[in-house]
This record gives sequence, C-alpha cells and structure tokens, in this order.
Amino acid sequence: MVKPSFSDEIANLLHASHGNPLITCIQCGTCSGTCPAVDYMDHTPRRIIGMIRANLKDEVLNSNTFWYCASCYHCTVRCPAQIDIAETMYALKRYSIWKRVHQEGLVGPTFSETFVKTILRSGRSFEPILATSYLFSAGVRELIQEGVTATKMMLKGRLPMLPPRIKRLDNFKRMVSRVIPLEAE
Amino acid sequence: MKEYAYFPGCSLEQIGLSYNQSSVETTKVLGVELKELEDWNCCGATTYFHVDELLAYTLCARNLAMAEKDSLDLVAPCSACYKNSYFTNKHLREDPDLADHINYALEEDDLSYSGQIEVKHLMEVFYCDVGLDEIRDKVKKPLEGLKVAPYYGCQILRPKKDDEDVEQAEFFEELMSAIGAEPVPYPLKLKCCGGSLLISNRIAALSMVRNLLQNAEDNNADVIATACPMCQVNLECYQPQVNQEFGTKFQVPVVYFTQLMGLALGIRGKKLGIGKEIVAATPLEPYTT
Amino acid sequence: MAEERFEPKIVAFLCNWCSYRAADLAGTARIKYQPNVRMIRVMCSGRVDPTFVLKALALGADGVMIAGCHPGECHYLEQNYKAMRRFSMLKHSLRALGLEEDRVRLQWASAAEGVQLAEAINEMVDQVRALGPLNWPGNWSEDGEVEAAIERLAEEHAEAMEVPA
Amino acid sequence: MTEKVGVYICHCGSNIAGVVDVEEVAKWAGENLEGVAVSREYKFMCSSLGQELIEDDIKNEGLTRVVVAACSPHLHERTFRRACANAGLNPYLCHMASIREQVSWVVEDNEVATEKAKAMIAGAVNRVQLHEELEPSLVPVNPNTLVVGGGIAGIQASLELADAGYPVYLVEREPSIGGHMAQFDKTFPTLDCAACILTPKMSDVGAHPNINLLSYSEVEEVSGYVGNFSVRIKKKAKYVDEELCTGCGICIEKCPKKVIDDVFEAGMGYRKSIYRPFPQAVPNIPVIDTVSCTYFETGKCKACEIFCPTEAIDFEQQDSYLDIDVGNIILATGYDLFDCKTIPQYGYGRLANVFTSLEFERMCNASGPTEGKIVLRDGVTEPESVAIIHCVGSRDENYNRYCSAICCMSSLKFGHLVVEKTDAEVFSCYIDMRTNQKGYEEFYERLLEEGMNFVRGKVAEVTDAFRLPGEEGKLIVQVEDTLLGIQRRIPVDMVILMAALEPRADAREVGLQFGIACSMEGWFTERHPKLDPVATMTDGIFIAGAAQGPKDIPAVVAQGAAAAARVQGMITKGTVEIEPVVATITEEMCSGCRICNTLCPFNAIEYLEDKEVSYINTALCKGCGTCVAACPAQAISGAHYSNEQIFAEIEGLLYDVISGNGAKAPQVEQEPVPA
Repeated sequence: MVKPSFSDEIANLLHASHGNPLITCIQCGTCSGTCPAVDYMDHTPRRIIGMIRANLKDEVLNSNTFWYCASCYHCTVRCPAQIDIAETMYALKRYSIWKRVHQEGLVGPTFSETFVKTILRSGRSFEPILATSYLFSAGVRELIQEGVTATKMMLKGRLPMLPPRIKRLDNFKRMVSRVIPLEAE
Repeated sequence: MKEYAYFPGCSLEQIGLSYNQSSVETTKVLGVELKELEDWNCCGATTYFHVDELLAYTLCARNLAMAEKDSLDLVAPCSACYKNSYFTNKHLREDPDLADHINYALEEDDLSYSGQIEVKHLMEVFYCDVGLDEIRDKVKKPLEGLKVAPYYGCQILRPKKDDEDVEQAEFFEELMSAIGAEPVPYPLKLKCCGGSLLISNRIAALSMVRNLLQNAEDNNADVIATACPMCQVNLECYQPQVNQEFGTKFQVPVVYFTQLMGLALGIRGKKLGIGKEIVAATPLEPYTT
Repeated sequence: MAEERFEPKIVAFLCNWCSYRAADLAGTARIKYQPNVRMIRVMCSGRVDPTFVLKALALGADGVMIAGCHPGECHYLEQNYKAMRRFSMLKHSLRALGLEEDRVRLQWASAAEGVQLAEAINEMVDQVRALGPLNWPGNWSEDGEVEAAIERLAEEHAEAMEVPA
Repeated sequence: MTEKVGVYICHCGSNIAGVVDVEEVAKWAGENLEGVAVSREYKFMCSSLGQELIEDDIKNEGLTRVVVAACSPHLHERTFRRACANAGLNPYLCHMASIREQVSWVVEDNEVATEKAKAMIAGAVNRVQLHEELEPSLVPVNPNTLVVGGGIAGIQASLELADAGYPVYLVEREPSIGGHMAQFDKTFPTLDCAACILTPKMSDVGAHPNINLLSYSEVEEVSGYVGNFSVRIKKKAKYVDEELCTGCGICIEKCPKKVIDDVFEAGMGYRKSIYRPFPQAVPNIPVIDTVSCTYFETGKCKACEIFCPTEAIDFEQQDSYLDIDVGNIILATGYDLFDCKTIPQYGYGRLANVFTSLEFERMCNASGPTEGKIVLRDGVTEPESVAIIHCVGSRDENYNRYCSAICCMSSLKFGHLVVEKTDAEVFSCYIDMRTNQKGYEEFYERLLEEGMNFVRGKVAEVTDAFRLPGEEGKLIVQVEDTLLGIQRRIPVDMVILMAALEPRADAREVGLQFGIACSMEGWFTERHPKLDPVATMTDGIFIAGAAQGPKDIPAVVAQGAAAAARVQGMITKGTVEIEPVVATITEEMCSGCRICNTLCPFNAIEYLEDKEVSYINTALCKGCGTCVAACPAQAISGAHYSNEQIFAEIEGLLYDVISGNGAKAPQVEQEPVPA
C-alpha cells in the first residue's frame, strides 16, 4: 500500500465537503483575493493549496494561514474550481491538533481545545472560561482592554457569573463518549 | 399560528440577551410561536469543527433530534448555530453512514434523528414564512427617517445552499423597508466581521471591524442592524478597542434587526432589551417612546 | 497455494459514438483496466434491448454494462434517455428475479472519457467479484425456466416500455 | 452453418503480438471455431500485402465471411470492407474485433490477454455468419444550399459556394448581416479595422447573383434528408417594401422616436424606431420595430411614410413564408455573450464604470456611441486607469467550465487601444495568457513593451468601498497577485469585463429543428472533434463558426470555408450514398401499435393509415436502433445490428463460460435447483 500523500490525507479529512478535491485547483487566486484576513497570513490560501499539493507538510503545518481563517466561506462560494477552501482550512486545523504540530505562539489551537472541553463539561459554552485560555498569550495592553470590555458588558448584564449547564448532562457525556473517548476528569 | 422549535444558542443566554428578548417579543406579535428546545446544547460554534468533525455533527444532531421529536422545524437566531445545524441536517440526510454513526451516539440520550425537519434562520421565518406584507400590515410605528446599514455577515448566507444570491442579497434591505426604515447602501454588508478571530488573531478581527464601521459611517448609517449575536458583539462591544487601536472615533450603534422590528411593531424598548448597549442607541430614541 | 480469485465475466454494450470511442481512447492512452469485460458495439445505447442483457446473463455472464453518451450529448439526440428509462425498468425486473443491483450498470462515457470508462469497469468488476458468480444457467433448472422467465420479462417490458406521447 | 469464414489476426508490429500470443490464437480459431475455413496471422493486416492476403483467400478459398482481429473498427473498418469488395465479397460481410484497443493495450497479463482476444474473435466469428449483404442506396443531391446565420462564418461559407457557381439562401435573423464582427472596431493581432475588412464581403453577399439574402428572417421548419431538404422560412414583416426602398435613409432621419439600441450598440447608444443597425448594413433596407414605433403604439405619426420618396413604407405588411428545397445546410448561428450581471461581485449594472467587453468594443468604434472616444459612463471623462478582467464567466465551474478562447487576445487589443487613445494606465488581470496562434505571442510582447501591467490572478471582486488612501471615488479591483503571493487592491476609473462566449440561448431548439446534437454546454457537436470538425452526425447538415465552440475570426473563416468545401464536394458528386444500417418494419408483423412512432427523433417513422402499419423512411433513418429494441411485436429489424446477430455475438463472447472449457471460467458448486 502506497503511503497517502499529504494532499490525500487532507482530502480524506474533508467529510463535510464532498466538493472538488484540491487537485483541481488552477491556482487562480480567487480565494486569496477574497480573503478578509489574508494580510495577516504568512501564506495566502492559494499558496497553501499549492504547498499541500507539493507535499510541503512541515511548512504547511507551521504556517498560521489556516488558524487565521475566519470561516466566512467567501472563498468557498467563489472558487471557480468549486473547492471548499474554508472546510479545507478546518481540515488543516484538525490535522494540526491531532498531530500536535503548530506554529509557536498561536492562540487558536489552545483556544479550540479549551472551548471543546468547556462544552463537553457543561453542554454549553461560557465566555468567561473561554477567555482564560487567552490570558496566557495576550499582551498586557490587550488584557487590560479585554478586561474593560468585559466589565462594561458585565455591568449591562450581558455576561453571566455562573456557567450554564444542560439538564441531561450525564446522557450527553455518554453520547459524546460514543463518538470520541473522553479524557478522565 | 406557526410554531417552531427555538434554538437560541449559547450567545443568546449571555452576551446576546437582548436578541433573545426581542426575538421572543416580535414573533409573539406576528403570531409565531417559538417553543424553546427543552435541553438544547451548544452547536459547537466554529471552533468545534477545528477539533472533531464527527463530534461537531453529533452535537448539532442532538438538537435536531429533539426538534424532530416535537415535529417542529428548528429555528436559530444565531448565524453560526444556523449554519452548523443546517449543514449537519444536510449531511445526515445525504450520508446514511454518518447518520448511523451519529444515531448510535444519540441513543445514549434516548434520541434519534431521521432528517424529517428543516432548519431555518430566524430572519428566514420573518422574510419567507411570515412575509413582508403581513409585517407591513402589523407595523404600528414605522421607523421613518432611520438610516439602517443592514449587516448580513457570513454564515446566514454562506456556504451557498441552493441558488440564492450570496453576493448581493437584498432580503435584509426589504425587511428594513417593510418596517419603514431606510436601508442605506452598504457595500461591505456581506463581509466578515472577524468574530471567530477575536481571540486567535485580535488585530485582524479589529481591523475587519474597523472596515465595517467605516463603511457604515461613510454611507451615513444611523445604526447597523445585525442578525447574529457574534456580529453584534464584535461590531459594538469592540468599538472602544478599535478606536484605541486605530485612533478612530467610532460611535456607531449596532442593534439586532429584531429590536428594530419590535419598535416598529409597537413594542416598548425595554422589552426588546434596548438599553443594554455599550454604544448608546441614541438614534432609536425617537422610536422608543 | 492461494485460492484462485473469482474472475467474473461481464458483457458490455457500448454505443458507437461515445462509449466505444472512449474504449478506443482508453486503449490509445494505454490505460490498464481489468480484463473481465467483453464489449459489443451497438449504434446507440437506445438499441440495447433488455433481452440482450437477460440473454447475456442467461448464457453465463456475471454482469452487464450498458454504456452510452452523456444525457444531452446523444448522437441520436435523445435516445440515451430512452436507454435510461429502459434501464430503470430493467433493474426493477432483475430485482424481481432476485438479482443484485450491482450486476447491471448504466454508464455514461463521452468519447473523451477513456479514464472514466476504465475506472467504471474496474469498479464494476470489483463489485461483481464481491457478489460472486451469478451462474444463472446453473442455478436455474434445465427445463427452460430461465428462458421462460426471460420471455415473460421481455413481454412485460415491451408493454411498459414506451408510453406514446 | 454453411458459411466459410476467414479469420485474420494482425500483429500490428508488436502492438498486439507483444501481448497476445497471435500464433496460438490463430491456431485455436482455426481448430475450434465452427465455420472457420482459414485462420491466419500477419504482421500488418492493413498494409497492401495484408489486404491482398484477404482478397486472395476470398478468391481462392471461396470465403463467404471475413473477420479481422486488429485495431478499432473506427480506424480500419473501411480498409477491410474495401478489400472484401475488391475481391467481390459484399463489404458488409466483414467484421472486426478490436484486439488492440480493447485487449493488447489495456490488459497487462499476456495469458489473460490471449484469452480475451479469443473470446472477442469467437464473438465476431459467430456474428459474421449471420451478416447479410447490404447495399448503400444512392440519392441525388439538390445543388442549392441553405446557410443559417449571416455573421462572418455564414458570409464566408455563402461566398465560397456562390463564387463556385452554386445557389445559396442566406438566412439572417437581424435586419443586416455582419454578426458580432460588425460591432468590433479593430481585430487582433493585426489591428485591421473590422469594418474595413468585413463590409466588402458584406456587399459581395448583397450583390451576388447566386446568393438569395433573406434578412430579418428565421427558419420555421425543416424536413427531408441529405440532398433533399425542404425548408420553410419566415420573413418577418419589415413594413418596408424591399422592391421600392432605395435605402436613402430619409425615413430614419425623420423618425421622431429614439430608443436605446440593446442589440448592435449593446445598450450604449440609440437608434430610431425605423432603423438599420449600422450605416453599412446589408441589405440597407430599414425595418420598423413595432414595439417602440409611435404609429403602432398610438395609431398616429407615420412620419416615415410621409417623407419616403418612393412610397416604400407599408404598415399593412405581414410576415410571409418562403418554401425552398436545398441539398445541404450550413449552420453558422454564432454565440451569445455571458450576462455579466450573473457575477454580482464584479459590479456590472451596479457600478457605473464597469463595462462589458462588447460595450467597450462599441466605445472604441469610431462610428459607435462615443465616436471612438474612451470615456467613463458620464460620456466625457477620460479614465486615468483601466483594469481588464479576464475569464468573466469562463473557466469557472459556477458558470462555464470552458475557456472562451478569444478573451486573452481581445484584452490585449483593448489594452493597446487604451494606451493608443488615452494616457491611462492599464491593468490586465488574467489567470493564464493564452496567445497560441500566429502573431499572437508577438502581440503580447508588444503590449508588454507598451507598458500594460499584467497581474496574474483571477479578480475576486470590484468594489467602490474605499479604505486606503487613493481609493476614494475609484473602483477598487481586489485580486491576489499570485506571482507575488499578496492580495492587491488596485484603484482604477474603469473596469472592463471580458465576458465569456456562450452558446445561443436557443441552440438546443435549433439543434432539434435541424436534427443535430449539442454538447452539454450547448455548442453544436461536430462529427469528430479532430478529423471531421464541420460535419455533424446528420448527413447534409454542417456547422461553422462559434456555434460549434468559442473561436476567433481566422478560425471562424476557416470553418466557413471548410463547410462550404464539404458542401461543394457533395454537390459535385451529385449523388449521396445512404448507409444501409437502417431499420425496416416487416408489415405482416406490425400490429400498428405506433409505439415506435414517437421514439424516432428524426421523424423517420410514419404511420400508414390505410394499411394500419408503421413505415420507416430509410432515407431519414440514422440507424440508432431504438425502435428495434422497443417494438413489442419484434416487427422492426435493424440491418447489421439485428437481434440474431447480437445474440450470436454474446454467445461467442461467452464461449468459454457456456462450454465450460475456458481457462478462467469460474468453478462454482452446483446449487440445488430452487423449487
């Protein structure tokens, strides 16, 4: 059995997008021309697709491109080759989390994992806990700004003090464990 | 009376409280009953799909299954909840293997899902199911003179579902016109606000917010109207941070479309959650009394 | 010694204008595919009488493929649509006889689609191989039961075949 | 069986013999297959020596049937049929087995390949014994030709035929011939003035004694078959008497009603209610557009009638019909332009200074709406910067997958015109530059030298939402410069969208009317994409120009001439052979159920009321065999593809299963017979 190429591996992770595989990309750049966050990415989405196809696995996993995808799906609806680029970025995030390989200093991976843990613990998300993952990496100035915003919202009654949880939490946790094994808490 | 299973989503319990209040109040007046799903869980937002696709579908499927039990179509006011639920529904219908796998997990909560219900965004309920004529008929206090920048955001439209126009949609404008407000041209109306990047790439998100605020201001909007709690919080609550970061002086009120509709339908501002803003919604004052 | 792999026999009816040319192209491009398919040229997929399929199965074929031009590209304008309609009825009848669906296949292949045709053949051969031998002549009695069934089906087909506009 | 079959197996050098054990197969066929009298293998059967081998055996051994196992019949069936005919054997008594394309080139294992070749030869031998002698029928060819479409393709085809001395009916839907080319200003890469090279040809058409020009007309009905078509043409009422009108144009001058010209001027200019599309129109007779004409609207006005010096205006004129007989038909119906509004992110129709390529053509034309001046939508301001967007609606799965073939070169031409006529900076945003004809690459180089900016990237959007300094009041073209890997926002004054070429909206209906097929996209399908590009599957119907697919003027002209040459060949020969692969109905067996009647797309089957049976007109039958398969009474038989022949072939192909002696036949346990 031939080892699947990086391109195949990523394509195999795309359950959701039964759309065209990356190999039909004509490198036209519509995705990167559309992307609202492209200025912050170290490689444009088009280039990432090219890099995947060239099997530049390490370079791809170490790029920030897919962590900076805002999931706006604008590239997806415009792609002339009908490649679901936004879902490809999700696939790369998943791959990166599983392989525990990502660019240093990125908040995205930690945040994602915290978020997931929160949901699995209570069934619902809770902003104040989510913010804690952020505390470790943000600078002092940003932290203060965040704090001010949070306080304002708290005063307007828009941030709750206690985390919400669903009623049938036991069932919920067992349901989740049928999909992925839960870590012992 | 039309009845739906209502899935408010995590944000509407907290930062988007006023969206929840105004949704419940306006639908009541329009003869739509929103029956809140009794034990809904988080849809996984955008973040969950980063970690495990299958589990993300399972989370959405649990909500779908509960709605299906009541034989009600699912309505979500949050665009992310809507998109996740919509596409989970689609994939489950098209992929029997996926459905089997997920139904196996749902057994643990005595649930199962067979793809019988539809998923709708709250705005779709107003625009398609209630209809503009009906809304026009029920308007008591048209919002004459109020210039609204209708902000669609992303996931209410994208990814593309059928043949809808995902580049120049007009339904938000039409809805605003129906309640007497004046929709202003807003070229960036479908551009991303960067909501999901706020934590992972703050500066990118703030700059995207800045562009949207600037464009609304350039087109003389009194308020920006949104149909998603993430968009609202991002555009409104982060304005002070945008101003600090870019040296701008934005003071653009950002409200939910349901709040505007509520005012036009004659509901008191307080019942619609008006007053919880960080950027005061002063342009709405003439209509709140 | 490893058990000998079951090699199914599949008869394929290819239309002269698209699919037969696709097979030509697969050859010209030296695209290797499984050798289990034996091809018959017909002018159009619309020519394929369901009795051809039944005949092939009755004579010992394990599967039958019908290949024609893509819908909308038929060189006889729309006859492949007729093949399509006929095919769904054929499948219905074969089901009634207890035949697995995968033993028959309708495949569109344009003159440019050598690769696609080869892939379809490979896929079908694998599917039929997984199903095992049909052995219709062996499984049914020698007293002409197959022939009788075929005749009956052919009649049913003829009646239901085309609804005059 | 009493037939004597000769089997000939070709080595095709090593193409076949390298994989298939040809000696073994020849020996096996000779020894095992019933009816085989001679079985030989030879290095190259298609060579003259190979053919002689067959001819000698027919003569000396008295062969009555021939099977050649070699390449695909699409390559050499004619060759071997001819060889049989040379030896006095009816050519239809020969059959080929494709053991190269279907065996030696696609099977890896030599042993398995040899077995497959045997099965195929067994099928062929079985089948060929049931072949019947067939004779092609001969029908005369009417020397008149119908050309549909008066663009450059139709003009070229008509002139070629007319100059050769054959009568042509040229039907054009619009009031004048000229097509899209008449709308253009310059042509790439020579920068010839389009009008200067086209209008002489147009006047030739108008004045040619052999051309009957039917402008403002459409084909209503087509019947018949190659050599003998009958066509009904609708001549739409022009409300101007063609005999009396001198084309002086006073009526147009005096007409008080001005309307936007959406057709010729692409919405950029105006015309009167009585009009001809452009000054050099052929014929130069104006027509009245009844939708906008004041007289037709209110019953008053008649300015044209009052001022006409020859009393040519006739408000009572009706559509009239003309029935003609022709031997061949050339379809040159051209293309439509992609509707740029379909891609809202490019802003056409919303942002004033976004233009389509056709609008820009008109703008550049000295006789166009701006008299050749390149200006913004306000009609006066000259742009300081222009962006040209390629592939608008082309190479895009969301719209059209294909490349429209002419846009790269047109955009270079546009770039040149902008540089020549203004001081503006030009940006060309392309995915790939396709300049692959004579003189094209040189033209690309010329534009590089002239300073045109090339940005490799498909434009994501055009917006007026300014953000950065210098963007205010501009159109911002947002695109990834893929060679740099950065997103660029290019502020410009004018944007030109290079719209895709699309099949005519009614191409499918026209195809059905003339009995020819369209591709999935809607382009007319040629008989063979490489070797027979202007013929169609329907004999006597030819295609030329962009109706067959996007192409530029030189290619269109070449096709027009090619189609004319094919038609001339038919006319010169005088008769045409009709393939005998047709269906026939045995009257005695026909129950008159009429199921077959509706099945035939060529209307070859008619119902004979008096005899209460159906009848097939073999001249119209194309031999698809659908009716044969559908006849519940099995009253229809398909020549050369009869049920018996196909059954025999199936039986042969499965010889190894049936007799149980095949090397690879499955060994299965006999299961009990179901009760």
